[in-house]
Amino acid sequence: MSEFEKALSTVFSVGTLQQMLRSATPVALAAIGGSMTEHAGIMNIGMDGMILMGAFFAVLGSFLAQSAFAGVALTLGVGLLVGLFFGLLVVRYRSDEFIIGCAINTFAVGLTSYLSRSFFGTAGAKGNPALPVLHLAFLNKIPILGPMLNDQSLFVYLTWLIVAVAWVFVYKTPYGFWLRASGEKPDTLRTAGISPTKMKWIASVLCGLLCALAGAHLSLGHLKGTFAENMSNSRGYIAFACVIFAAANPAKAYLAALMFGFFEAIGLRLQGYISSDLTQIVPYVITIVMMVYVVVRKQRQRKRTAKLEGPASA
Amino acid sequence: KKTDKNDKTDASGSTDANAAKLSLVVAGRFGDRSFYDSSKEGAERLQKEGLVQLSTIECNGENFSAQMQNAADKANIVVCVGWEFYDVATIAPQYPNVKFIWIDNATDAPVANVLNITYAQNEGSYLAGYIAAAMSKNHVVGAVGGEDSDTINDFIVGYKQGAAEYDAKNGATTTVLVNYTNSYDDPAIGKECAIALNDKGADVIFQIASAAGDGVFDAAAEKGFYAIGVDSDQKYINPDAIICSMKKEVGNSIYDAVKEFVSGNTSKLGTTWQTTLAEGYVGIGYGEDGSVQQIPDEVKQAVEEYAQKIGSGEIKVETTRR
Amino acid sequence: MKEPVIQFDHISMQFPGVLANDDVCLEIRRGEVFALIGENGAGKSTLMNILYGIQTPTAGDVYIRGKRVEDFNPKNVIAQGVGMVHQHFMLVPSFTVAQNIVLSREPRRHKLFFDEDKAVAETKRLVAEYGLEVPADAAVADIGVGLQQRVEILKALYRGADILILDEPTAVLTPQETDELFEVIRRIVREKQMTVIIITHKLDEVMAISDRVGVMRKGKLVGIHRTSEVTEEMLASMMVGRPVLFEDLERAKEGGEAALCVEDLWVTDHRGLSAVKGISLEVRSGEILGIAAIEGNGQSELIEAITGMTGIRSGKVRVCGRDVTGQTPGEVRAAGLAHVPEDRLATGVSAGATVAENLLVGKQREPRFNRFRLQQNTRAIREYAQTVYDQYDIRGAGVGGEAGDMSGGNMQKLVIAREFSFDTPVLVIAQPTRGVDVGAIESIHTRIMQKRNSGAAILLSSADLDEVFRLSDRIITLYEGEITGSFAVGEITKEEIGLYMTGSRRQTADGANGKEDAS
Amino acid sequence: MNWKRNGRYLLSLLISVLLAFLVGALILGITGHSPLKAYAAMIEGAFRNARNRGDVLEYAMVLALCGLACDLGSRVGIFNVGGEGQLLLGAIMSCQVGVALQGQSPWLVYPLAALAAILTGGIYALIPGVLKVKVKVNEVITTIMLNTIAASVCQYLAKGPWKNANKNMVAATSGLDVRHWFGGLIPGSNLSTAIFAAAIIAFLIWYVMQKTTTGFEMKITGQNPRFARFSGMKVDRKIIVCMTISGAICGLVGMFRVYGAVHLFRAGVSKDYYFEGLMVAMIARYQPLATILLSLFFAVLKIGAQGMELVGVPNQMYLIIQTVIIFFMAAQAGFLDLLHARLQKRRSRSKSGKGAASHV
Ligand SMILES: Nc1ncnc2c1ncn2[C@@H]1O[C@H](COP(=O)(O)OP(=O)(O)OP(=O)(O)O)[C@@H](O)[C@H]1O
Ligand SMILES: Nc1ncnc2c1ncn2[C@@H]1O[C@H](COP(=O)(O)OP(=O)(O)OP(=O)(O)O)[C@@H](O)[C@H]1O
Ligand SMILES: [Mg+2]
Ligand SMILES: [Mg+2]
Repeated sequence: MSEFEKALSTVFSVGTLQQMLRSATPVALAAIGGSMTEHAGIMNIGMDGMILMGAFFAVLGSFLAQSAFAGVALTLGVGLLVGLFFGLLVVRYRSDEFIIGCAINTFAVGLTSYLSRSFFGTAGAKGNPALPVLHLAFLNKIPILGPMLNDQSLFVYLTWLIVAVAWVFVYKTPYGFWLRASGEKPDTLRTAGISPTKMKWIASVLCGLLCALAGAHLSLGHLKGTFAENMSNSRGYIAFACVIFAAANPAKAYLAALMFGFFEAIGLRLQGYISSDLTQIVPYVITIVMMVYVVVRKQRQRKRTAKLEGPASA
Repeated sequence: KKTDKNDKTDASGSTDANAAKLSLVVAGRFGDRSFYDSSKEGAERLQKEGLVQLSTIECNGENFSAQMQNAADKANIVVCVGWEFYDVATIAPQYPNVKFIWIDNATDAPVANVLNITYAQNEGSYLAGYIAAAMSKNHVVGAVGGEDSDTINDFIVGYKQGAAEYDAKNGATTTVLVNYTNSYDDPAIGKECAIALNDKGADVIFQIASAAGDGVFDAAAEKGFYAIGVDSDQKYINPDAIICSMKKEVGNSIYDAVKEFVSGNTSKLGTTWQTTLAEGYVGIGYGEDGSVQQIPDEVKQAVEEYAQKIGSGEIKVETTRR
Repeated sequence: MKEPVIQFDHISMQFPGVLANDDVCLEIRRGEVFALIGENGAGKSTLMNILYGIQTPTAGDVYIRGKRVEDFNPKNVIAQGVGMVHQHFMLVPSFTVAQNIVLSREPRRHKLFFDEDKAVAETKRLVAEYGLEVPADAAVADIGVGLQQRVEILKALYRGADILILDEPTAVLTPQETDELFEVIRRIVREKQMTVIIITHKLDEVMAISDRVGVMRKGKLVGIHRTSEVTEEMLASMMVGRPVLFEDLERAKEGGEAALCVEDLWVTDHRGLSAVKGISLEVRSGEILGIAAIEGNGQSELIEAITGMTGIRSGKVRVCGRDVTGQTPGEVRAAGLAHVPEDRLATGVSAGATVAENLLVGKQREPRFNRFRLQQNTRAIREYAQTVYDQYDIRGAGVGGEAGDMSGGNMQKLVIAREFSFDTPVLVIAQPTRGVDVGAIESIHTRIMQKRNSGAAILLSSADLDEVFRLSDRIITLYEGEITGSFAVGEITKEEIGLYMTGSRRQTADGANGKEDAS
Repeated sequence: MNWKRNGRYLLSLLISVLLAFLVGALILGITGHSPLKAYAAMIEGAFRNARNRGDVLEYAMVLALCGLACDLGSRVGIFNVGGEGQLLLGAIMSCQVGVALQGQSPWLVYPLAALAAILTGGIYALIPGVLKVKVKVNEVITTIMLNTIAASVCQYLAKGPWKNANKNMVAATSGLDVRHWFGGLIPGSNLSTAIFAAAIIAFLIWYVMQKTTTGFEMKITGQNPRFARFSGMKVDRKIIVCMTISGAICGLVGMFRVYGAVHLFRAGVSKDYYFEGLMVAMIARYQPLATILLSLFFAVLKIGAQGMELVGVPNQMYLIIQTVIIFFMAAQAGFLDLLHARLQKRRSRSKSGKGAASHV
């Protein structure tokens, strides 16, 4: 095997795909939450902070009650509060959502480090009860796909469910119609007797909950009850990019998250060949390139339509 | 306490044991369960024994000089932990009554009231590399570094050399793989790095990535490979997966150095104290007594021998530093 | 006399600083068509919004079929059979027609899921029942305003309304469409015993459709009359509080040479479809060329392309002999063109800036408003703004107030004041009096005519056919981006021109009139 | 009218600050610190000696310039979230110029270094600017991504090709010639003569934004770009130019940090300082003067927080207090409006309610 082939085979392996799934999960969960707020007409830049808080309170709950599910319950409770808080400021008091988002990000860093010192004595925690990993023996019989899907944390599978539910919710239930209407044309909803504000509140809360889940996945699902300061590591921003990229479609947002996970995995595996500082930027560069591509493609389509029915053919 | 003030202004600089104020300034923040936490542990031991009054400052990656000076304004002994405190060379002379200890690095020229303490992490990592190679069934071992920098690579060159030594002695060929997390905060990415190495066959992985390294242990437990801890003896975190730790006894060295100061012996000031394997500030830790041991005794014995050879200068371990 | 279905009992509505409804008492009877008229801001929409539960009155009560409305909330009111078609359509553009119609009362499958098929079926049933043809599957964004209005009406009917409020429904319709709408209204009143309240600014429509008419002025209901007992003139003076005389505008000399030329212009809309298909026209100085077209037939794109606001696919635009094809609005303006845009809030003003700043824009680089060609001369600016403000009789919080706080009519005056103050040889004016009351219309019309008489070439587009007829020297009709007819005023009647606007008739290339379109 | 609005703004700012400190005290109390002692330490930490005061000024300078750079963008309607990356790149490039010109006259080095900082910062801002204007890609996302990219590239350079030859410097570039350091104004503090340059820049920005015709056009552009284009302004160009200048200023901040305080490039040259400046700008509602004044306030908080550390309060307290102030500030406008509307409604209802009742 030549050096190049070797590189190729390590870069594109089942492990790459597995990591893609794992890394995509927290991003995807947050991105689905972000899709909700996006549909409700709220630009939510504060997901990173929400994830961080989610990760912290999950570990705290797990630590205090010595049960991972208690951790998830606590973090969902806090996620609810964070969502309500976000809603209070953005929906009720009509504050600039960008300011609030930025402030939530900073606030989360401050709060989680401060509290973790108070509760754990130091800035982190680890080895608390974590969520189980699912092993399904029969899956491994399927080549590539089997091992890729097997042995993942519970949340990886839960995310599929959430993606499906979110997609159905947004596009196939009346509530999804109301949600989208509340962002696109709130007055329409109001005159139909449904409060768009309420839909925005719901979106905020859903986003809070899903970001909390994303955090819980990081700390209790992916890791074994570990919290470290700043551990969200900009995943919220990536999630935000996924939302925009996917035009807030939960299914597409999941695909975008998968793409991010894929490039992160590739970056890691390329480290032997390229400086790690440079491989690290791969997902970010790709995100920009893809966003430009999406817009340019739309414009090109437009031009093509125009050409089709140009002066000559008219 | 009035006496404090008097003592501080006392030009003779004689230190009243009860009044010595120690300020520990770290470049990052506590909670890494290795480097910084180890330093804190040493300082706290001093406080517990009544030798000093301790205050701590976390710089969180910024304002190193200012924080160093803030500490020096109020303390008699300032311990700076991290390479970022290179300004100690210019700041220390402005505080002639304060004793500085710079951990993990050394000023280019001696400064009268600065004690530099450096650690032969490459030597300890050599032993870790030997153990890793010995314990690997696949003959592939890995290291997960926090970033691609001199400090981290100093561990890695030693680690590689140790593995090579095992090969030479036992006629094996061990591959050493390295991944960098590029974040000391993100255990999730640490875990991914370890899994990526494990996918390539590495079944013993050395973590050198602070809090991000926690993820390596998680991966080891989950995927069933061995991990080697760093800085402090980390075995307690997961005795089944962590077979040993490359100890860098920052805490102990701080404890010993300050204790000397407090007892009036300031002879080390103005020098660089290169702690070595021989002195025991660097070495391999196998966990507390009675914890599960995976490493066979003959390997441990070989490690002991290599430690002596390194100590005696018979084996020279490569370094990326000085 | 039939029993009242709706009673307003001493309704007052206080907005911050505005008393929008002032002690209004009114009864609407079952099966009647009631017209509500009044100047802009008289409080008509507010009164209807209260009835519809969008706003809670600060005083007074509303009774629907004798039952007092306890909680002002559209949901309650809808449940009692009230439907409303709003002045600004309440449709979600990205949803389909069917989805819009069933919004808030979606047919469901398994109680949880939206039943698309049933929504379409329901739509088709309504279409069949009321004869209001709409494409159930089309996205609302892709259909014209006329259709959108039908969707609005169907939406109200779907919710089971038998009291229908129509807020200025005809503002965007052609005469033919208006007739069709009125036909539908008459039929539902006759056959379904429905009650209709219609708000309009067009007095001839009041006469045509209503049984009774109420006139509002400054929040007060100043009169209720049987339509058969009043005339248009009486209503107009009741509305304004003084007699309104639309005198014939004075028209000076004939037009001069062509100042604005458009040759074979093609323009693409945001979806990539052709909105303007090979239009050529000429406007001579001292002449007003009116565009008569139903909204969405390319007149907006035509004007935007001429003024540089959107790109041009092919063709040529010349202003005062200078080729400005594809140039920026700034360059087009420099060639000698000023532009009153159709959407004043989106394009015509900066709502956050002061009135003075809004009046200044476009002249800010003139030496008289700058010190050392750098710093703004605030005093000169204020003095200038005050002069224009007074000259155009703009009313509001003064030149220091924010433009966004102004009333619609005054905002329009501000835009006109600024654009007219450039004294350019070419003027492009779109919707000069949309949402402006009778008094202000008069003064705006006079100013436009003055411009014409002083030699400006004016291209005028308006949804209000009366306005086009009143001001223009020549009229062209647009249908689906093409010119279907070109007439001198007086050559054609309003009724006839509707046929050209709907494409059912078009002129042949050489300008011969009246041929039925064969294709 | 302006006075009334400013007065209301100041009042609400004051209330927000007080409430935030109250919340901070609450958290401190709950976690077992004495709030009084902590706040006293904060004040002391900011003002104890000349060095602390100097650091306050230096940090205020950084915040103010970053905030003003943000103001500049938002004035024309583009939101520069990428200042951090522009700052880092400006810092490393200007540093590298200094390193390359070791031994040369400062009068050669300063202009060239400034040029390098301005160019890199500017060009790095130009990318999202052009993408926004020409391709219509949301600048918030691109700039956030570009921040991460810049930080990684700088790390790569500082550890790799441009690494300091001194082994003690793990992730830092070579240091500047001492002759090229900006003159320190207070021994031991970060304050340097850069503050004079910063003052001039700040004045210029304020002057251009508030007083000139260009500033007026910027304002109109930001408020309603369609209207600005409609009335003949070159909107796209203005947005790109302002974004580029905004980036150039961030680049200069990087240079000031390197030449004034750190004297080489390493990650600590900035630690999300731009984001703090951005938040200051937001609280100041993008008004230049308010941005400058608030920068001073937040600098006091931040440097003071270092003092709190000395009495055992983790300096994360600073982040908490800072963001709580922001929450209160952002919410108060909506809160007061809501309150106002409710009060007015109640008043007029009770007033006219009697009339209606008597009728029935
Ligand atoms: N939500 C609101 N807040 C404050 N003032 C309002 C509000 N809605 C309406 N107004 C004011 O109340 C008055 C009545 O407005 P309304 O919309 O009822 O007028 P209208 O008769 O429907 O006018 P038009 O013919 O322009 O539709 C106006 O002065 C308007 O500015
Ligand atoms: N949403 C609002 N909030 C507060 N005040 C408003 C609001 N809308 C309108 N106003 C105020 O109400 C007054 C009347 O507004 P409106 O647009 O209804 O005027 P109008 O009577 O229609 O005038 P015109 O005939 O000139 O269009 C204006 O002075 C405006 O400042
Ligand atoms: Mg009006
Ligand atoms: Mg109205």
